[in-house]
Amino acid sequence: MIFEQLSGNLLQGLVLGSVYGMATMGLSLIFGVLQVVNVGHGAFIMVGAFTSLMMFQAAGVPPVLAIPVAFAIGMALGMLFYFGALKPLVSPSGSGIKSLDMRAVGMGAGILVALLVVMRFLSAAFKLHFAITLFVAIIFLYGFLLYIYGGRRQDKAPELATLLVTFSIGVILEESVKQLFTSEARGFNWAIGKLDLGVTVLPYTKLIASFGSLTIAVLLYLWFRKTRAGMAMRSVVEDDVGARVCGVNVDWQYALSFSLGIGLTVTSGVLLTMFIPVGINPYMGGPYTLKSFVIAVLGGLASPYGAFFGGLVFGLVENGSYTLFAQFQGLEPFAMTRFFSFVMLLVILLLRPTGLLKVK
Amino acid sequence: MKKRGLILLVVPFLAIAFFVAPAHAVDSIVIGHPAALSGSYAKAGEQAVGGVQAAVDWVNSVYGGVNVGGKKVPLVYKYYDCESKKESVTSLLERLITTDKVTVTFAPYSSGLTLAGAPVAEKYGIVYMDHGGASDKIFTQGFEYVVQTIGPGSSYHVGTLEMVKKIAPDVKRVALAYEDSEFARSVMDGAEAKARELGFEVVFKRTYPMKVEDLTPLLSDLKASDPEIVIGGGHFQDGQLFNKQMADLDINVKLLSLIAAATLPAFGEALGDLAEGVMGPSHWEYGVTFSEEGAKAAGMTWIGPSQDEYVALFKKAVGKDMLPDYHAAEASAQVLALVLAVEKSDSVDSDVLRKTLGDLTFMSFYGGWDIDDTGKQIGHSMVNVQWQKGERKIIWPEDAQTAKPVFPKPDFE
Amino acid sequence: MMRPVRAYYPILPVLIGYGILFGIGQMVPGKWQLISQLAFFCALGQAFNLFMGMTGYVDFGYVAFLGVGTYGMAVSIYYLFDKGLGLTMIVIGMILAAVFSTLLSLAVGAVALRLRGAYFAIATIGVNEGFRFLIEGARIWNGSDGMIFSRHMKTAFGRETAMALSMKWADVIVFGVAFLAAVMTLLYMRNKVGYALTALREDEDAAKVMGINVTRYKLIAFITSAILAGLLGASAWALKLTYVYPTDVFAIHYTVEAIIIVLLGGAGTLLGPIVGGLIYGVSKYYLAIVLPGFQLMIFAPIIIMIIVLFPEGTVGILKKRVFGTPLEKFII
Amino acid sequence: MLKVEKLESGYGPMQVLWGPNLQAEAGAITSILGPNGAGKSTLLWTILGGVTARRGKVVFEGNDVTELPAHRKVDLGITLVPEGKHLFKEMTVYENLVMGAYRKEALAEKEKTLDLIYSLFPILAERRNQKSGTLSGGQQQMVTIGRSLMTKPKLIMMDEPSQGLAPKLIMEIFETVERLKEEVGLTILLVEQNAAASLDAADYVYVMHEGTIKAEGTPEVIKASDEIREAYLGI
Amino acid sequence: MSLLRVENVTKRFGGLVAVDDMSFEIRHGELMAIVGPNGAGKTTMFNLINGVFPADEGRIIFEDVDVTRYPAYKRAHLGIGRTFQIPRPFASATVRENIAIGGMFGAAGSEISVDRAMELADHYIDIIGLKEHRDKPAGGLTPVEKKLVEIARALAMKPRLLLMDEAMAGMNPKDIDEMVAFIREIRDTEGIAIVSMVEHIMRAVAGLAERVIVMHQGALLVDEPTQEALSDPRVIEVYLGQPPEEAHA
Repeated sequence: MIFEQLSGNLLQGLVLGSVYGMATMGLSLIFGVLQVVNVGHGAFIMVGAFTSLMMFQAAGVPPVLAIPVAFAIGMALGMLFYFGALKPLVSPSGSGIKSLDMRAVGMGAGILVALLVVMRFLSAAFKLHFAITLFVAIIFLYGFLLYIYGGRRQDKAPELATLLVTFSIGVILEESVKQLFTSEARGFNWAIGKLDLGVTVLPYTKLIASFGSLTIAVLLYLWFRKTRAGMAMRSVVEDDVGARVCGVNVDWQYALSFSLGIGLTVTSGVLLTMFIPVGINPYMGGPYTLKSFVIAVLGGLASPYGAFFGGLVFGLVENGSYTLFAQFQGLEPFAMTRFFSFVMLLVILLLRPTGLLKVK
Repeated sequence: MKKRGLILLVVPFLAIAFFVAPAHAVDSIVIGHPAALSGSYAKAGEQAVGGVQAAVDWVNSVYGGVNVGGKKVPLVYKYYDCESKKESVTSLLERLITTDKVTVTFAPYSSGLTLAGAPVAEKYGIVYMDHGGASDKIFTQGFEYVVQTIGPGSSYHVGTLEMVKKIAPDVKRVALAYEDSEFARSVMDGAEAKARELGFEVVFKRTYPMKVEDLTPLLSDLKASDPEIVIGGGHFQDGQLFNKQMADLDINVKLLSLIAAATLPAFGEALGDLAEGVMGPSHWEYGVTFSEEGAKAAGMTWIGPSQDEYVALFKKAVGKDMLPDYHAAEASAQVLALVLAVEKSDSVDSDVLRKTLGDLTFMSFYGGWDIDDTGKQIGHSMVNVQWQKGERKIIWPEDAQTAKPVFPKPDFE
Repeated sequence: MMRPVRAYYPILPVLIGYGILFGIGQMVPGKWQLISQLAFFCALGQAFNLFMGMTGYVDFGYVAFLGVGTYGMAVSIYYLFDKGLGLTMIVIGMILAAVFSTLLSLAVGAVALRLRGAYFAIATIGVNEGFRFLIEGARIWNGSDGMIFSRHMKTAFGRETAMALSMKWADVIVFGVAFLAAVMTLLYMRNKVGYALTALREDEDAAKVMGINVTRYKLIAFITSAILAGLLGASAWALKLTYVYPTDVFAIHYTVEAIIIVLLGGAGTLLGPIVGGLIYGVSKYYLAIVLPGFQLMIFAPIIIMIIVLFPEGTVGILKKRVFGTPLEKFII
Repeated sequence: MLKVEKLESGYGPMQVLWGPNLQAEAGAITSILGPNGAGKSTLLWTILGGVTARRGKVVFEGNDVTELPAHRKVDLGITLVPEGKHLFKEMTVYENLVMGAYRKEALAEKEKTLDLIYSLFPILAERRNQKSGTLSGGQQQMVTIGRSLMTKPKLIMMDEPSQGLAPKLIMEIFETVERLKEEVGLTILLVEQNAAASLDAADYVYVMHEGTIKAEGTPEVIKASDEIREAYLGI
Repeated sequence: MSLLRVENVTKRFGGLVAVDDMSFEIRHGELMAIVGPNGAGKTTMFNLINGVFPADEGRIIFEDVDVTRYPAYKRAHLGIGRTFQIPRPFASATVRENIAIGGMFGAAGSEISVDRAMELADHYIDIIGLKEHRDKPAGGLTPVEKKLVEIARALAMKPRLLLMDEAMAGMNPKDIDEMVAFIREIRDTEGIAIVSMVEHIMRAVAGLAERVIVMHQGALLVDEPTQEALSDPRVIEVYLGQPPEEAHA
């Protein structure tokens, strides 16, 4: 009985784990190349889920076909945020940024205060438009300042800054999607049958999601191993000085790997909707961010394939440990599986910070 | 140097000018609301703000204002966004009370945020109306100004179990699977007590964490316990997940009832056929047949728009094609309660208002409204809705029925 | 050990800053809650800065210390309210908060302080989330049901006192914690601890070779910072709001707020968290009022702008400006 | 072939190069000598474009290429054998070499260049499928040189190729450098601290110190000048 | 009695033997050089002596205390000081603070107050002649100035043994001569043993050291007084990078 449940859970865990693994590959790729932990990771998954949802609802496009669209959206978002926010912090080349003088600071602060004072007396109806205008104005102001001051700093990317910038990017995405689609939890129903295995039941959509994840992981692996572009990115990860003398445009590789990472993450959002096509809302990403951190560490923070493997392990452990904890009275097994996975994270960070795969 | 000195002089003045806001007109009744428009409770917060606005519009344009002190004064609605954060609730609430001089305050969504604001309201002795904090414990804390419109959590699944008892007395095996949150837990405790009282056998009782992404392990466990009816849920997102994954795992039961999620329009939209036969307890539902005639027959005061008028008002208020759900209806009913209380007592004094609210009973499109001594809502009964052919039908209580319950629910195909 | 008084001049602007804040809160009617919220942000920044700013380690799970501190006070009131202890209970609560946060920081320190950079940040997130799920999963202290103890406080102290405790004295304690945090920061800066932390922030290996027991000094800063956070949780959250839910107190966005505050003001400076806390608190408050529902959308790009264009923070820039002027010795 | 005019550059607030002038003639070995910290590596990186020039000019084959980024310089046929190897340690020897042929023109001649490299360093052919991180120091240096050759450069700059190698290997490296000049016809700009060996191999020598050129001349001239040897070379 | 005794110390990194069964002694107040080509294991040997990482095998005894398992900071308290090849001052701290940190936490650290350490720092700033840079952040100094700050910082620790990692690298011969004189002076005034590590600069070794240890591929090749060591054919082979027959010729 317990054995049956355990094997059913493990099987489900394996299938889910492959999707989790895929969802973490982008995070690992970005960390591997830029040494940036993308705290806004979950928001990009959310964007993917919305892409899938919108395409299904608007045109009845099955999620499988939404994958290339999501990937393209992800790449575009990646480029946008890389050049808009991250490049000044992580770009390996160039000399220092001029620091802004106090007049500019004063002027900026003055404009903002003036805007706030004006807005205080605005009626509610204008607030939406005003907020959007203000948002756009800030973006433009920012772009303008970035253009003037060239934005490159001397010190190496401080974690603090990159953590906060990626977090803010996540917030921008969440809030924009909220304004566009409200915070309603949505979903769609794409049913194409199920596979009954006795110990558990697996809908074909889940199997496709899992298979899709595996395919993308394999494709990424091949891309890294066999193509010129993939080799270039690997070379940057391994040694950017070496890559530079080979004629690789390292700056561009940074941009490319960030947007590829985001592309993969957004794509994984589509795969997740194949697995779970419901509960899609602007704030759905948070838990995935945390999970992805654990998974990425399991696989070695900087390794995309490690991440895939980590996803499988995570799926197995999380689902498997449920059955274990369910044997104890007075515990809430589900919460305990979460506790357990974070304990696992700490243990791995302590004993094997390079991940489970890598042999010392 | 001189210029800098000047700035140093001017800045504090500006700051003070900014802090001390202009006084507001006294001849209106102002509702202050630190709403949760972003953050974790943004969805419910958006509904609530729309609901209050809709009711305020109705009062001002249809009802003609609030009759107090011999003249009709308009209702004014002031809301800020607390971002679902507790510190913001206190500071914004105080601002509403002191700077904006509101007549009455509304609590933000969720029991936690409601609790966060309660001490401030108590300190200023202003009525604090709770439309989104369902915890029974709020009303055991000795707050004097907190008044609840939403029904207490422990009553959510009571009607569901009573229904099963009545229409299928031989069904015994109940599984409880709720979200691990304070609200869902109070529902679960109430349901468990009621189930035991009615002689059900509780074969499964588990919770799952908030913001869960995958319920498979729990549901496999649930499946193994072979229940006949499953009740549970917690929020909007996990409810959809619950239903979807039950279908994925082919867990077919005679009844599935989910709190919060199943009663919302988005539930059916998201799940399509899979929602067929799924039930949920609700405070209010589009389709509930509360009417002015019914109220008169029951000998109760009636106020407010009819249901259809209300839906139109709501859509106008939010400016989107969005249907109101019970979060909105609760907030609206609260406005109506306020209007009646002000008119009845002919006063805007907080203590008088609070006392009048305590004595008030009325009916609106939302249903009955009555509170006990502690401020807890006791006059409102839940309805049970069921998804039937893509529509939400009210199936229980019998006198509110818009359709007969489908029992047992059809299997997932 | 003590240095000449002149070395402690920078506490004056801090004192003045908090004094003005406190004064406005007392004098302008109806602003006390805002002021106490600002004080909370300043204190949060000060406490966070004490570790992060001085060592360069980013503790992303910092909010866990506020969380256990909140539980410290909550446990004291919830379980002791009928023992007739009176206000001693608050003292016990504060002590429990300090003890809980010390214990947690020792545990985290033992595990995570060996890690650096992103690994440290992720490990601390893990501690925060893990702790929350442990409380929920093992049903510790009522699990997810949380503890609501407004009634307990009224029973123990009487209605008036209970009210004054949560609506006034809790905030006064927050001010106290904020000031204490500033004093600790300056004390550390002016004594060996500060030099050791500077050294290890700049180059941990070189610091070891200089004879600095880096683990010890990291732990000192970490524990101090954690205790301050615990006290802050006990006062600003438990005593003031009279309830605690695990999801509420282990919410990671408070860590993000702390980071924003410190960065706005300038990491590693004494005055920075106050300036950052004020800027953050005031702009957040007014954005919530003028643009309810949109403030995060407006705020997020501003944050990015500030981080990219002003990495040193307000006080960092100010420090450069006053270098060589008489103001120099007041501002660090 | 390469002309550097009054080049200035540095890192952040620190200026390292203070306007050195130098020339590298086609098909010759030009050697830059000088103590550690003289700015030799910075000079090479500024020529390649990895460090931005602040003032001055880099002229390659008659074109001003000062502003071009590193990857564009590699396209033009300038490459660098960096100090400290900077191999892709997790990749095999073969993959490392192929990485060198990253630019399209180089890729077309991949096989030919590989043959050349394997004939220069037969051991690399044997170890082609071994991860480069597991090679010995000397073999790693061979891979580094090979990798740079794979870019099909016209000008190859070598930063301390003999650093940390056993004497026998140092000799081998210098032999290879001379073969590259004679058999492949490459222009070589060599930075070395091993003054003796470097003087033997070079056609023309610059002595660099504190970011400027202090002396120049044929190896014979430099060797003959006790003053230069005493003051800058320590031999 | 010797100040420091290294007994059969071995250190491996993965498969690579970085230091292979080294044994030698350092006497009180002597000037010694460890010489060898890059990769010979000199830096590893330094790291083993001052405890950046522990030895795999063997013992290290400092003034009769077995410090083999001591962490770096404890060895510093006992009196082992150290400078790095590429200077590593604490960039954001001022020159004065940098040097004071050495005093505060070094051998006499427990008895020295912050103010005393500052005075000590002023003393050493005078010695290295960087008075005009006293209150500047050390990150903005030139490499040579950084090196001096680092030496002063190490001296402020009041060590009995000072390990100098390539103190003369990157200097021109004139500077080298000055540095050599400076080091000798320090030895005399402070009465400490100084071990310097040298890779290339022959004149420095000849002028500075009284005794030379030559390392080759992790192992001890020669341990002799300077003049003998410099004319030893084995040394000429590995160190001068020339085969013995040419050197003899």
